[in-house]
Amino acid sequence: MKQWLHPGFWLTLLIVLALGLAPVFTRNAGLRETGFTILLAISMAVSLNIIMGYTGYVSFGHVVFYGLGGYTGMYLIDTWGAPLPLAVLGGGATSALLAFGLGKAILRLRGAYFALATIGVNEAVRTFVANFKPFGGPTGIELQFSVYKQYGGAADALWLTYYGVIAISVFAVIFSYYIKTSKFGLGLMSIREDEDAAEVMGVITPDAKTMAFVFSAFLPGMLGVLFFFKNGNVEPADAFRLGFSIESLVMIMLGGQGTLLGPVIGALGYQRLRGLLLTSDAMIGSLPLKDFQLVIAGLLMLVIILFIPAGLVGWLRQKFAFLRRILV
Amino acid sequence: MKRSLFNLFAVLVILSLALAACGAPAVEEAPAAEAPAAAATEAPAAEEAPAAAVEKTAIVGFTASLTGKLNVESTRQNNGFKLWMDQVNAAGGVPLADGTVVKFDSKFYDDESNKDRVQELYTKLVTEDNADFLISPYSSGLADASAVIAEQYGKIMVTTGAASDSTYQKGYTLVYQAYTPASAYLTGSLDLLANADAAAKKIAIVHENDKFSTDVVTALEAYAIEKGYEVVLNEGYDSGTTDFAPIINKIPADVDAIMGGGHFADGQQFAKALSDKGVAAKFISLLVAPPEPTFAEIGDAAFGIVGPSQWEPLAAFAPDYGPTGAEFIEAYKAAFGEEPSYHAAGGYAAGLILQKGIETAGSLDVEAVKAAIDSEDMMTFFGHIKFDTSAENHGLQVGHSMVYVQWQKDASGALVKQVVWPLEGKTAETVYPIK
Amino acid sequence: MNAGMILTSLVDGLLIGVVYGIAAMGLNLIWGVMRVINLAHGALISLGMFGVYLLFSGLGLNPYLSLVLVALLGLLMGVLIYVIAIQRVINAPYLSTLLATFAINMIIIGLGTAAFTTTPRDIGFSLGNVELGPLTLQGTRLVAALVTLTVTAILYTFLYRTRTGKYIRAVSNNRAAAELMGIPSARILALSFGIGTMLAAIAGGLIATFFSFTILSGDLYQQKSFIIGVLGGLGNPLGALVGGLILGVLEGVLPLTMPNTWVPVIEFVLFIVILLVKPSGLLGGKK
Amino acid sequence: MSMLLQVQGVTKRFGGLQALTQVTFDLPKGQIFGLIGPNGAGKTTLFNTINGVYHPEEGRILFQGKDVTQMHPYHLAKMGMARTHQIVRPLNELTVRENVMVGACFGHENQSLGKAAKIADETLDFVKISGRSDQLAGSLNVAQKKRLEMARALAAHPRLLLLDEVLAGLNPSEIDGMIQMVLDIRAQGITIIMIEHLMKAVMNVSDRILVLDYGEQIAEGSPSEIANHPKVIEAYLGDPKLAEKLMEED
Repeated sequence: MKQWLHPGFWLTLLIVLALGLAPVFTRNAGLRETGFTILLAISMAVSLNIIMGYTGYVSFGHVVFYGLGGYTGMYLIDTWGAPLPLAVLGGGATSALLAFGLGKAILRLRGAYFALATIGVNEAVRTFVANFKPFGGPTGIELQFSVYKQYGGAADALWLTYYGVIAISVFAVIFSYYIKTSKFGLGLMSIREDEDAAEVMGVITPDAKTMAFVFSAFLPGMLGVLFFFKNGNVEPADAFRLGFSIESLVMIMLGGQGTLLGPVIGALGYQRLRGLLLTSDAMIGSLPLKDFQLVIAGLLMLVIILFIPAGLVGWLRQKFAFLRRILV
Repeated sequence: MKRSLFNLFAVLVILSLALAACGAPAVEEAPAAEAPAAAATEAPAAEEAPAAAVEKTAIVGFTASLTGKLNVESTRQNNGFKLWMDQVNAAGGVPLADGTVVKFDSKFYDDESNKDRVQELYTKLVTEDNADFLISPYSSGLADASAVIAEQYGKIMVTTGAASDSTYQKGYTLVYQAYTPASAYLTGSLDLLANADAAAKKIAIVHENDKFSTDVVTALEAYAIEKGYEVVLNEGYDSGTTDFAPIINKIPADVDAIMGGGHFADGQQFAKALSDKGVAAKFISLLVAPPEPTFAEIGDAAFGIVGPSQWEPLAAFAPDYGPTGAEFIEAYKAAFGEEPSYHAAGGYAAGLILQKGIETAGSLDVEAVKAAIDSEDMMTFFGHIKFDTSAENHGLQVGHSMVYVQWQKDASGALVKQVVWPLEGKTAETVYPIK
Repeated sequence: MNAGMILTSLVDGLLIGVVYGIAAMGLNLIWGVMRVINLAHGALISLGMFGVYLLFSGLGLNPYLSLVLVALLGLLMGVLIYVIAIQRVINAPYLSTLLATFAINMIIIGLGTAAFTTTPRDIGFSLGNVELGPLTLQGTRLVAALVTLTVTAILYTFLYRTRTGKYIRAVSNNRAAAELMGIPSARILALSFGIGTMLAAIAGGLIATFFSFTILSGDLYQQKSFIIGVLGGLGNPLGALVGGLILGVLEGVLPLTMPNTWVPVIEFVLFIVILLVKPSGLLGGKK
Repeated sequence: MSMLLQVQGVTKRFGGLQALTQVTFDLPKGQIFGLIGPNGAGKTTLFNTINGVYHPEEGRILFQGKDVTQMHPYHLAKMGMARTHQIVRPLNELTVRENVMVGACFGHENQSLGKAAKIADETLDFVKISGRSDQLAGSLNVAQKKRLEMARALAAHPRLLLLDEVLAGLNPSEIDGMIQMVLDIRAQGITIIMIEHLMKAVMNVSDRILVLDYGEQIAEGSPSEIANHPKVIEAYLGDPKLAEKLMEED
C-alpha cells in the first residue's frame, strides 16, 4: 500500500480539498458558487480521464452520463420524493448501467469510430428524452421551491449540494488514483498503449474497457443530479449539451491526460480562465473582451495542442525528471 | 557602534514607512467617516441653502445571452432596460421617504444562453456586486435557475422573457412576471380566427419541441378543443431545425389555420418554408418571430402572418405611469437607431415595475418593495400590469394581455405590421384568408 | 397519407439530401485522405453562408457568382488552416487533430459571433417556384441540386482523371507508400484540406440561398455529415452524396409514419447501429 | 508423452486469399518447435490463429487437450500461452518494469501487483535489461525492445511460448545471447514454437521443424529430415537467397 504515500497523490488531494473547503470556512456564497463550477469540472475531467487518459478511448459523449443521471435523480426526487443522497446514487447507478449496456457494444470500435459513436449516443439519448413522457418530454422536470425546505431552505440546500460536490470530487481523486495504481489500472494503460498486445498478454480487454467505462460514467451521473437539483429544473438541451463533453476533453488535454493531477489542474485553469473572461470588464478596442472569450479560449487551446500536447503536467514530467516523483 | 546605530536608524525608517503605508487609508477615512456628523452640525447654519440630497445607487443585476442561440431577444431586452435606467437617472432618480434619492446602475454578465453558470453568476451579482434587484435571464429554463438564487438571498427579481406559467407555480415569493404567461400566448389568435371566420374548424399545430413552445401549444390545444376546433395535427420539431419541408408535407391540404412556432430563427424559417411550399392555409399564427421588425427580411413570405406580441408600438395604451408609447419609441430610436420590439419594451417595463415598487414603498427594503409590487395595478405604455398574489401562482402576470399583429401591405406595397387583435386596439382589419 | 404526399416528401427529401451530400463531402474527403475528423467543418459551412451573404447584400454580386469567389476563398482558407493548425499534429494521436480543429471551430465561432452576432440573416434571394403536377419546387433548391451534381462530377473527374487527383487518392490509400513513390504528401495533404474546406464553403453558400442562418447554423450540417459519412462510407467523398440522399429521403418520408420528433432518435440510433455493424459504411467504402 | 498443443487441419482465409491450408501438427511438452518458410508463407498467421487473434475457417486447435479454436488471445494467455511479436510492440508510455508486470499480472499466473513487480525484476534480470527497469519502454533500442518483448512473455510463466523472429535485426553477438536464452527457457520446462529466418539457429536449437509455403504445410520433421526434404529445397529455390543460406549453413 506504499502508493498511498506518494506525494503526487497528496498534492492533488490537497489542491482539491483546499479549493473545496475555502468557501466552507469563509462561508462566502460567491466563492461557493465558483467552487461548485470548478469542482464539477474537476470531477467531470477526472472521471472522463479514466476512460480517456488511462484506457485511451476518447469519448465525446461523457455528458450523456451527466444528463441521464441528472434526469434520473430529478425524476426520483420529483415523482418519488426521494431524498437527495438517494437520488444522487440513483443517478450514478443509472449512468453506470447505461455505460455497462453500451460498453460491450461500442467499445469494440476503435479510435475515431468510437469517438463518433459516443457523439451519436449522446444525441440519440437527448432526442429520446425530449420524447420521453415520464421525464417530461421537451418541458423536462421542475422541482417545487418547497423541495428545498426539507434541507433547511434554499441556502442550506445549496450548501448541501456543495458538500456533495466536494465529496464527489475528493472521491473522484482517490478513486482515480486507486485505479491508476491498481492492477486493473495497469491493464487499462496497457490497452491504451497497444490493445492487441494487451490481449495477447492476457488482459481481458472487453471486460476491462467496459468496467473503465462504467467507473467513468458513475461520477457524472451523480454530478448531474446535484447540478439540476440545485437549479431546480432540467431540460433536454441543458442536460445533454455536447459542448460540455468537449470542454471536459479540453480540460484533460490542458492538464495532461493519463495523469492524476492533470485533469484537476486543467479543469481548474480552464474554468478560472473562462470565468475571468466572462466577467472581465476589459476592452479590446471598442469591443469588450467578453465578446472574445471564445476566441481566446480557442487560441489558447490550439497553442497547447500544437506545442505541449502532453499537457501541463505531462510536459513538466517530461522536462524535469525530479518532478516525476512528485507529480502523478 | 556607528554601524549598529545606522542599522537601528534604517530599521526605524522602514518601520515608520510601513506604518505610514498601513495607516494612510485610516487617516483618510477618518474625516470621511465624520463627514455626516459634521454636515449635521453645520446644517442649521446653512438652512436656506437647498439640502444636497443624499444619493444612493441601487444596483440591478442580470445575465444576458450575449452569445449563443438566444442572442437577439436578449440584446433587445437589455437595450430597453438600459433606456429605462438612463432616463430615470437623468430625471434625478427615485426619491425615498427618508429624503435620499436612488439612482440605478446595472451589472450584467454573459450566460452564453446556457445554464452552466447562471447560478454562479447570479450569486456573484448578489454577493460580490451587491445587486439590490435582479432581472431574470431570457428564457424560462435559465430564469428558473436564477430564481432559486433570488429567493435564497431575498432579492426581488422581475422576469422578462420567462413566460412559462410553471415558474410561478413553484412557490417563489419574490419573482414577478412582466410578460403575459405562455398559456395565453396563442389562445388569443383562436379568438381572432373565430372572429374572422366562424366556419374555420381545422387547425394544425407545429411547434418547437422545447419547454416554452410546448407550454404554449399545450394550452392552445386545450383551448381549441374546448372551443370546438379540430386539431388535425400537433407536431414538434427539434430546436435548430431549418428544413421544415417534411413537417409541412404532413399538414393536410384542407387545414384552415396553422399555429405554433417557437423562437425567432425557427419561426422565421418556418414562415418562409410555408410560403416556399405554397401552403394554402387561410390563417397562420406563430410565436415570437412575427412581432420582430427583422421578420420582414423574408419578404413576401411574411405577408399575412399573425403573431402574438407582448407589446406593439401601434397599440396606444393611455398610461397612468411612465412614458407614453410614443415617447418610449422616440427615445428608443434615438438611443439605438432601430424600432423597439416587444423584448425592448419588456426590458423597459421591468424597470418601471421596480421603479413603481420603490416609489410606493419609499425605501429599498425588500419586504416593503415586495408589498408595493404585490399591490401594483397600473397602466403603462406596455399595457396593464398586475400580479397574482396567491400562494399557488405568486408573481404570475394577470393584468397584461397580448396584442396580435399581422404583416400586411401598405398602399405602396411595402410590408407593415398592423395590430389586428384585440379589436379595441386594432390598427387595421385582419387580412383573411391570406391565400 | 396519400400518393401525392409520399411523392412530395420523397422529392423534398431528395432535394435536401443533395445539400446534405455536399455538406458532408468535404468532411468525408478530409477523413479519407488524412484520417482527421474536422470539427471546424460546421463553422466553415457557416463562413460559406456569410461569404455569399456579404458579397450579395454588400456588393450586390449574384449569389452564384459569389459562390465561385467563396469557393476560392474556402480553398485558400483550408490550406491556411492546414498549415497553421493541422500539419504539426498530423501524425500525432487522432485526439490532437480533433481538438486542433475544434479550437479552430471555437475561434471562427467566437470571431463570427463578435462580428455578426447570432441574429439570423437571410439573403432574401428567390428564383421563384416551379410547379410540377402536385409538386411545388423551389428554384433555389433546384439550382443547389444542380450545382451539387456539377461539383460532384468535377470532383470525381479531378480525383480520377488528373495527376494531382491520383496523388490524393494514393496518399489516401497509403501515405507512407505514396511518399516512397515520391509523391509530395505534405502538399497533397494541404491541398486536400483546402478542397475539403472549399466543399464546406460551397455547401454553406448554397444553403444560404434558401435558408436563414447564423454563425452557429453550420453545426447542424456537421452533425448530419457524421451520419451521412457512416451511411455512405467514411472517407469516400462520393459516397457522401449517396449518404446525403439516403438521409434526406429518411427525413422526408419518416415523418409521415411517426411523430416528427422521433425522427432524430431513429437517425442517431441508425447511425450507432451502422457504426457497430459495418463501420466502413452501408455502401462499403474504405475502412 | 502428452501433447501440449494439437493443430488439426487448420485453414484460414482472408477474402479470396488462402493464408493457411490444412495445417496439422502435434507438439509434445518440452520441445522447441521450429516454424520456417519463405516470406508470406503464413507463419505469423499460424501464430495468430494458434493464440486466438484469428479464428480459422476449418479445423481445430487443442491446447492442453482443450478445444481453444474459438477462444480469444486473453483466454489463451490465461491458460498459459505467451508470445512475442515479429515487430516489437512495447507499451511505450509505461516503464520497462510495468511492461513486464502486465505479463505477470494478466497472464497464466494472474499475479497481484506486488508479486508481479518481483517477478518482473527477476525476469528483467534474466533477459539482462534490469538496468533499464525504470525507463519508459519507448526509449529502448531495438535489441532491448526484443528482450523486453521476451521478458513480458516469460513473466507470465507460460507453458507454451510463441517466439516470432526474436533474432531478426540483432547483431551476431546479440544473436548468440538470444539463442542461449531460448535454450535456458526450454531448460525451465517451457515449450517453445519459434518462427525464424536464420536457418542455422533453427536447425541448431529445434527438436522438430515445420515448413510452410504459401500456407501449405510442405514438410514436418527433425532438422536433418527437413534439410534434405526435396519439397523444402524446391520451395526455397523460389527464394534464392534463402536457399543459398540453407545450403551454406548445412
